[in-house]
Amino acid sequence: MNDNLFQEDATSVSERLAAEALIVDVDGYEGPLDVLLTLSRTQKVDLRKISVLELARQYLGFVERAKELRLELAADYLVMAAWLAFLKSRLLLPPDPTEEGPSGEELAAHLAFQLERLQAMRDVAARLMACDRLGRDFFRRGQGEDVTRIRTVQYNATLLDLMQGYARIRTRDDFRPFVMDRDSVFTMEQALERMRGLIGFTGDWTDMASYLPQGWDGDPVRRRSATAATFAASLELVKEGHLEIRQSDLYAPIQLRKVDGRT
Amino acid sequence: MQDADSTNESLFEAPPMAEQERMCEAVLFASAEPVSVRDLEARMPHGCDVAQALEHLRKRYEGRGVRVVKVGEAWAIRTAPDLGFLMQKETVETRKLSRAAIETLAIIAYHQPATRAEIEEIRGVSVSRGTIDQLMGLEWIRFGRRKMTPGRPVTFVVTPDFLDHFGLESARDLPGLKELRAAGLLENRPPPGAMSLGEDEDGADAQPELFGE
Amino acid sequence: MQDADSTNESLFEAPPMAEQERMCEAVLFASAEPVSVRDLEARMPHGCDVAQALEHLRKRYEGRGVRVVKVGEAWAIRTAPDLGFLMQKETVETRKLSRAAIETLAIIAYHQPATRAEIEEIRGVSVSRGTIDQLMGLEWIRFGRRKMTPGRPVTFVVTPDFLDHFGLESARDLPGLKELRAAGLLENRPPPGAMSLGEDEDGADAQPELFGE
Repeated sequence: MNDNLFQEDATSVSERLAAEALIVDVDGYEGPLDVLLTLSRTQKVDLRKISVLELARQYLGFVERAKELRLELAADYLVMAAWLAFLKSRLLLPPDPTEEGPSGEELAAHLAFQLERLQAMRDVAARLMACDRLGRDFFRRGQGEDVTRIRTVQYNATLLDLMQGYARIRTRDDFRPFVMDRDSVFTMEQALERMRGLIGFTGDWTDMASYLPQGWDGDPVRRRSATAATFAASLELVKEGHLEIRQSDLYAPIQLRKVDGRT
Repeated sequence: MQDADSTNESLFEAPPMAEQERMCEAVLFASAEPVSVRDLEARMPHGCDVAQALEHLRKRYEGRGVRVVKVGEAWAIRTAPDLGFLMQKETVETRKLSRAAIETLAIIAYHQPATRAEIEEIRGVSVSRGTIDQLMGLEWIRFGRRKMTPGRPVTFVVTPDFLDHFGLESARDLPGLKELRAAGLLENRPPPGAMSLGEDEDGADAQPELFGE
Repeated sequence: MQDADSTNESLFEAPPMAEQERMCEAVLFASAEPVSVRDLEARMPHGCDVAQALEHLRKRYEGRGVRVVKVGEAWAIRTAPDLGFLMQKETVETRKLSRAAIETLAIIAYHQPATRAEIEEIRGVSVSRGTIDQLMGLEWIRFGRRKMTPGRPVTFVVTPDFLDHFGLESARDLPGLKELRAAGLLENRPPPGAMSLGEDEDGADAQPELFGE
C-alpha cells in the first residue's frame, strides 16, 4: 500500500470519534459508499449541499483509524481512500491548466450524485417494503374451486431448475482428477474483472501493487500469481485504452493511471 | 363504507353493519375452509352480529357469479352452479419435471438447434424416447431444421410456449455459465479457468487464458 | 340476471354484459392467481368484451371487503388492505429479506432492465451470491432482454408476481417513481470524463428503457 497516501493532517477530535464509532462495526457496512453515506449524515445537510472535501477528510480519518487499530480493511475501502485523497488534492490546489481530465468539482459532484442516488434507492426500498403486501395486508382466494371434473397434469420446472441443470452438466467435467490445486492461482480473467471495477477510482498514478486482491499479498506463491495476473490484466486494459502504465526505473514500482475518456 | 347511523362510534361498539358485512366478505374469501359463525365471531370485533351480516351478504350476492352458501354449519363463497362450465380448467395438478427431462431441455435451449446425438454427447447418456416425447407433449420443444450433415439428422429447438413458461424474451437471454456464476446461481464452484464453454457462450469477451490450462 | 335488451339471444351472439360480468366474477373468484385477459377471453363465450366487463366488475366492488385489482396484464380479486387484521390465520410468514436483497430488488424495480454492473455501481459493492438467487426463487425478478452494449450483459426485470405481491398495477405505480425520475436519480450518469467503471460503458446512450416490456 502506498503509505504516504494516508498521511493525513491532524483530524479533529470529533472526526476521530466519528471514525471510531464507524470502526466498531466495519463488518456491518456494505462497502465504501455505504460508509461515505453514513459519514455524510454527520454533516446534517441535504446531500445536494454536502461538502465533499469534508467528507473526504472524514473518510480518510476513518481509514487512518482502522490502520491504527490494525483492522484489515477490504481493498475497495483502500482504493476509495486513494481516490478521495486524489480528489481532495484536486479540490484544494488551484486547477492546473495543463492537467487533463475532469475537474475536482466535477468528480465531487459525481460522488455527491452517487450518494444521493444510493440514499434515494434506500428510501424507496423502504417505501416499497411498506406497501400493502400480499399475504400480510391483503389476501388471495383461500379456497380454489372444487369443481373437479377435468384433471390435467401440468409439468412444472422453473428457470432456476433449468439453469442449474445445465450448469450441472457443463461443470461436471471440471471435477476430473487431473485438475491441479489452483488455490494459489489468480487468473487474468479474475484480475481483469477486478481491475475493471477499480480503475474508475484511479485518478492519478497509483502503484499496481495496491490493486492486488486481499489475501494474495502474503504468501509468495500467491503474490506472484496475483501480480502476474494483475499485470497482464493491466496490459489488456492499456490495450483497450482504459489505462496508462509506466515504470520509472528497473524494478521500480509499476504505476497505473486511468485514461481520460475524452482523449 | 360507514353506516349513517354510527356517528357515535367508540372502541367498544360494534362497527356499522355495512362494515361487518365487508369483514365477513373478506374472511370468507380468504379462508381456505368454510368458516363457522362462531369462528367469524371470534375473529371480528366484539359485538358484531355475524348472523345478520352474513344474511346481508348472502342477499347481496344473489344472482351474481358467485354465491354465499351454507356448508353444514359453516359459510363459504362458491361459484354459481350455472357457471361451472367456466371452471373446468381450474383443476391442474403440477408435477416436477424429471432431472433427465430438465437437462435435455436445458441443452436444447442453450444449444439449439440440437440433434439427439449432440444432446447425448453433452449429457453423456442416451436420451430416452419418452423424454423427448414428454417435452414435445408439453410443447416446450419442436423439430427444427434438419442438419446439413451426413444423415441429415433432425434437430430440436425450443418453442414460444417454452419462452412463455420460463419468462424469457428469447433463448439468447439465457445467462451463460459465467453469468450464472457471477449472479451466484451456481451451487458448485469449479476451479477457475475451467469454465470455457463450447459454442456461443462467452463469445466476444472470452479472454485468452494466460495461465495455460 | 339477463339483460333486458337481449331478447333475441342466439348461439352466436355474445351474452349480455351483465352476464359477462358474472362470468368474469366467477372466474376471478375461483382463481388464486391473477387471470390474464387473454385467458378470460379464451374461457368465455365468443364475442365477449372482457375488458369492459372487468371495468364494470371493478366498479361494483369498490369499497367492499374484496377488490378487483389489475396486476400487470391480468386481473385478480384480493381482500381490502384495511381488513388485513382479520386474517391472522391466513398470514404467511415470509422469510426476512436481507438489506442487500431489498436494495437489489428496489434497484431492479426502479431501473429495470438493470444489469448486474448497474446494480453494483449504485450500491458500490458487488452483488453477493445468493441475493439474485433468492429474488429469483421468490419469482420477483427474472431475466430481461440482454443489453445492446459491449458484452451484451444479461438484465433483470421484475415479474407479475412482484406486482401482485406489492399490490401494484404496473411498475409505473412504484412508490416515489415520479419524484426519483424528476430528481434525475434514475439516469444512468457515467462518472465525469471517465470511461466509467468496467462494464457499464453503456453510459449515456442506454437510457434505461423503463418498463419497455
